Amino acid sequence: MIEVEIISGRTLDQGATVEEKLTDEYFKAVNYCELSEDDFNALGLAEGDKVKIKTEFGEVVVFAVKNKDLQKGMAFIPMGPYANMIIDPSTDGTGMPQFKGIKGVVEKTDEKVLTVKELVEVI
Amino acid sequence: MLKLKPKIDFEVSVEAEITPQLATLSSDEISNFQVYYGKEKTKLGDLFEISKEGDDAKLVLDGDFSMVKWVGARMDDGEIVVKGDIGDHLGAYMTGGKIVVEGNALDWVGAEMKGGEIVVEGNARNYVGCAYWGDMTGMSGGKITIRGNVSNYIGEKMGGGEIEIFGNAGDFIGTEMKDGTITIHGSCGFVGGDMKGGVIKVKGSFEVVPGFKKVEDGFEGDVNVGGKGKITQF
Amino acid sequence: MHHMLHIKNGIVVDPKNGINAEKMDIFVKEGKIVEESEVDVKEAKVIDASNKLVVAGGFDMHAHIAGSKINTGREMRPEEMRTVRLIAGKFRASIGRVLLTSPAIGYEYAKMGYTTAFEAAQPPVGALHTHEELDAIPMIDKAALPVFGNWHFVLKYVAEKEWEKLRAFLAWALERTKGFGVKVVNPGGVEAWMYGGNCKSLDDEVPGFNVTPREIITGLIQETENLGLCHSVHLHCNNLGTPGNYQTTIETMKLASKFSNDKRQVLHVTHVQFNAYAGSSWRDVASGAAEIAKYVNSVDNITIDMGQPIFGHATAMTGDAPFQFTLHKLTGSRWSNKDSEIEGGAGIVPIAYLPKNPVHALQWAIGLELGLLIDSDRVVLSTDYPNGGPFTEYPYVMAMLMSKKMREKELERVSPYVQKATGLAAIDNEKTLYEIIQMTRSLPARVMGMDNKGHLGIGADADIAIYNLDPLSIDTANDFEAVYKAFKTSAYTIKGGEIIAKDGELVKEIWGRTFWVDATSNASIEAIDSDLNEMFEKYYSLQRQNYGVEEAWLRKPERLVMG
Amino acid sequence: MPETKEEELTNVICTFCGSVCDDVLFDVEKYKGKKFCKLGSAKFSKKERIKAPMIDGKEVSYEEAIEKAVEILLNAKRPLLYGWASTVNEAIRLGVILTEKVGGVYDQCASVCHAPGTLALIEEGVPGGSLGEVKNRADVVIFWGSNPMEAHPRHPVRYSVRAKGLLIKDRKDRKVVVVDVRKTKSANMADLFIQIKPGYDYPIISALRALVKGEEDAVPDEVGGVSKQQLKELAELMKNAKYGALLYGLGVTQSRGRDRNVENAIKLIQLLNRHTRWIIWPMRGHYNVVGAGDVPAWEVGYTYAIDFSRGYPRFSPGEFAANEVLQRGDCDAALIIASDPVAHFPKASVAHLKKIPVIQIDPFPNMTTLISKVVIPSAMAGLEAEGTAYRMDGIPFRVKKIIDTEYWSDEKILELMLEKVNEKLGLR
Repeated sequence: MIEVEIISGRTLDQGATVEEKLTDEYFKAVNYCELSEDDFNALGLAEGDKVKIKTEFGEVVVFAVKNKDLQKGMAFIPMGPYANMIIDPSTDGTGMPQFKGIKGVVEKTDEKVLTVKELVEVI
Repeated sequence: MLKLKPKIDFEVSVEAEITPQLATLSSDEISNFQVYYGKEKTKLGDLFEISKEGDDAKLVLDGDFSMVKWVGARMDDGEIVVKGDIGDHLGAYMTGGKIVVEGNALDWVGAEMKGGEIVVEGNARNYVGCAYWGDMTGMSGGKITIRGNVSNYIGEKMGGGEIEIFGNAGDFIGTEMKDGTITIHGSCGFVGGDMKGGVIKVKGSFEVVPGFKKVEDGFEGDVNVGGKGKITQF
Repeated sequence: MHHMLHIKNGIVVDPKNGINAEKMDIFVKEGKIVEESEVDVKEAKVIDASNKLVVAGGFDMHAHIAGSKINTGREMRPEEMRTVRLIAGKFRASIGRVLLTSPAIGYEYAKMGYTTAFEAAQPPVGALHTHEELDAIPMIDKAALPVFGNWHFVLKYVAEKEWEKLRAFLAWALERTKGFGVKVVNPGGVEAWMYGGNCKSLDDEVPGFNVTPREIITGLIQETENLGLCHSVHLHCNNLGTPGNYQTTIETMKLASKFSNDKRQVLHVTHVQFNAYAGSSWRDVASGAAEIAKYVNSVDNITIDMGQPIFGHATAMTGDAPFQFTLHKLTGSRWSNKDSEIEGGAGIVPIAYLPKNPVHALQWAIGLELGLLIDSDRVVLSTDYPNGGPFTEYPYVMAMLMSKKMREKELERVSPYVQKATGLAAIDNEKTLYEIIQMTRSLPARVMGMDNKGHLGIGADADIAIYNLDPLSIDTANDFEAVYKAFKTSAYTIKGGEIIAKDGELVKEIWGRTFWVDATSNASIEAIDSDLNEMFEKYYSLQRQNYGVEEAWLRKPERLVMG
Repeated sequence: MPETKEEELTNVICTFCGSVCDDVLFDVEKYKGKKFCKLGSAKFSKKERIKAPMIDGKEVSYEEAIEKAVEILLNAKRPLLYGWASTVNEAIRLGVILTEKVGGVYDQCASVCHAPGTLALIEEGVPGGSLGEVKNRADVVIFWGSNPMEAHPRHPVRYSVRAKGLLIKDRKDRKVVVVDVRKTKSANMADLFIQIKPGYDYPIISALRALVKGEEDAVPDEVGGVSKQQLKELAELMKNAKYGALLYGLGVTQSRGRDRNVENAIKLIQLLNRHTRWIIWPMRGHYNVVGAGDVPAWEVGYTYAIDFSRGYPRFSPGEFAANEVLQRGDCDAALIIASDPVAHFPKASVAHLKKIPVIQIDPFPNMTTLISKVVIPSAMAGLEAEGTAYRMDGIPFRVKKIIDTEYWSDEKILELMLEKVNEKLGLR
């Protein structure tokens, strides 16, 4: 288990599938978490492995992806329903939840990555 | 003394601009006092059980008032005691009198207040003693005490008066503050950005933003606005 | 539904037709003023106007009522929007202190007896936005003046002395923006602002173009006249808001001396108050109004409007971007700026005019001096809304111009600096009701070249205001409070023959027309076709084919073809 | 099959992101776009649609669905009408009036994107410029917390990085800086990348202000993971620009500091204008999110988080923004149009949305469809419906209708809803 700071955000693939959310393409575009090479290796992950990310606000299981450009301690999840399971919903009176910069932990898991439909059901 | 108790669990928020002065009215007037339940214009008596003892200017709110907004706004005298939680805008614009909340408060406690006193035994959230959007000056007199924690934006654009937080606070404490005092017994985040004047005292840890110069007993700034505000640790 | 009206026994003041407080009946049919014989008197709805003033609907020829400037103003000033004027019901919710929402703008004009208002500065590339907002204003007729004085096409054609091309460009741009006339704001100065500068004198060179404000203004007057537009060049002068600028203003006015037009002025200089300062700094600033008045009265080809400040809140918003930055530095207030493609720019800064502030009091006095010292067929009443303050206080300005007594009373509460730096206290002139109606109706209609507006003659649009004021008995010099009150809310406002407001209450929501000027048959657009393609390709961030506004997109457009 | 010649294709205006590219082409026969980026291509391609109006999953007519929707809105004590950023102004205007009539709350997608910039605008104004001016004049462009390579793929080419114009004749004439918490795809195209610690935008900007002002003493040796030396170099670069543009993104508005980060950046730009010319502008996301704020501003005075429960508009983001309304459980019905809050709101907000009757209007099925009681499919603006949209810099475009469809436009749907509401309320 490692500690990370989580950032969610737009990716090209997420944007290109955002109008077809119930497709496999969208599922693939948003169901992963990028980790730095160091963290990826430290967790003993291999391509296709899954991780569970936990924050004060929730937890979610996603696929792990190695990103050489990412610095250690940072986790990036495409904006969307998976990221939204764990980001800080509080708006601090601004109306804007905190989608970026949330502290959490990541661990390797064998649990299933829920489909988009299953996610809606568990909320 | 006038006691109000919610008749139902509110589905959506209620806006009730009630002040202690209400307690001095007749039972009929009190019952017919106009409040809003969502978009429905309704009467105080339809939403709350009302019991009145004597004519002194005191309100006791008994129960969960966390969905009830604007209590004590613009009050100038008298007393309000909230036995449970309270909603937004508690004591906004108030000029006198006293409010005690035994539970928690939400946002905008004492916004733009000019006088009087507010005590919250539990936590409050954001914008304690702040200025409303587009206005130049936040709280300018009186005292706000929060025994628990608060969130962001505390005493922004404050022009006078006193805020005392016994717990922790979030970010943006005393931003653009002009005068007055903010005391935080716990820790907080960013403090004092664009501060022109006034004093911020923090007991725990805090983050001074660039723009402050170290002086003997703390920090002075914000130089970005030619400010002479003081931040000290106690 | 009454298509016919019989306004009975009113006391009519109609300067265009030389009628001064005569008791007469007015007949309305299908939105026009008609002869009695045209109306079936039995069918017509009768309005008893006994002892009431009957005039044409007010015509605000210079206000900022639509488009990205006022809207950004609203967005940056939520504190302006907390004044509730009307709760939603039969009519829309209406809110705003000085900055009003679009419904509120229409409603407030209507309640005051105004039936036409023109947006005085439309950023050309934002024309569609301006028209959407005009379309959201109920009750009144409207139009918008696109801004030309820093547009690269204009700078280029003036520099190259390509007059035919300039003429074609004006016609093309008016058609594309569905605009009404040629507005010019700080010519050259806004382009200089893109480099951090300004053009403060008529001979400052515009960076990147071998051209000066003097040449831009002269060229634009020349081609506006050659194009035969119904409105003249409408100019916000260089050097606005600077002590000593009255000289720039007079010098600018002189540029019009070689032009003339039988029907109207050849140059309208707007919100002159902001350009009428003597002195050399804010310490010794004084009024230059008397000198300007002297010049304007001495020629017959120039008109102006006042730009009267009203004490209280206002929001400065102009296409004069460098001036707005100066104002931001002066006041330390919020500042919005918008550099706009190759067309110019704009800025917005909140302000408040305080009676005890020497400069603000001076500005207030200068506005009044201009109104009092200039002949009533040369000066239009305006606040340059919302720059000088709310248009809803026009009645205050009207009453002030008519009453020395009221002015004396007001002078007591303003900074004594006014006594020293202006001639206001010594002005004895009191405008007559006839002159005030001229300044708010017939003159603005003439300035804009709108033959059917601003009067009550046969064939005119049936835009009529009836006020609880008897011209035959009112003493406007002494009863200023009654005058103010009467003009604040009309007894009746009639727009296109329909009663839209009565005794300060709205009666019916209607949608007025948006006028635009088509002069394309007076110029050869082909002459600039390849230039347009080239400039769009190189310097715009949008395609030429997607530039502009089609008539079909507007709610109620009315094309005025320039013959 | 040979490529169709460009001149035989139809010019369309892209209705995906805030760049609103107006030079793109569409082949009606092949149903295929040309010159689009990946995002626009996807939007202008054939994909699954909501087939028909539905109530509780059962297909109904448009009229029946609208009737039901109106009933839900009128019966609610406090309906939330949310979305709007991906439809045209004409529809938004009707939506604002509808919200006013039903005494609801109007909120739009900016409240989870760039609304903090709106709050900053209230505090300080916004010294800005159009994208054409960036293209023509900007010799320094800073992308701060924005990632155009993924969010606005053609922005760099059309407007900001490689765009040529009046004073910028070559990519070398322009210095491009990226400031971000991670090395994004956009960082790779920059001349300078400055990596900052998450949540430290605000103090970094304060430091830059102090440095530009010449108050070096008030800046510590390191701020938010950036050395004082590097900050000094950035401050100098900014001061020495002829015309600079700071284009900020959600990295600034969605992280710690939110609106205060933007406000501080605006103060920096104000200060820089005392030395040279600078503008600041948000990299707005949806193609008409600007309209979703501008239209209500002229109709009712505010851009988002607007409550009409008292018959007149009030603004309070901490109370009336959709996420606050939902997390407080302070609405008992919702109309969602041109947006997908179930996918894009935090779990805590979605939980309340699941408890109340939801009406959805959208061309495409999405996660909100899954929880909606009434679903009303609509035509896609820019392809099947026309209307006005504002590019991220506020420049208006009339997006086009080039394909006929059986689907009703958002405008038509809302027009009928408003008519029904007026009828039921006894207005006209």
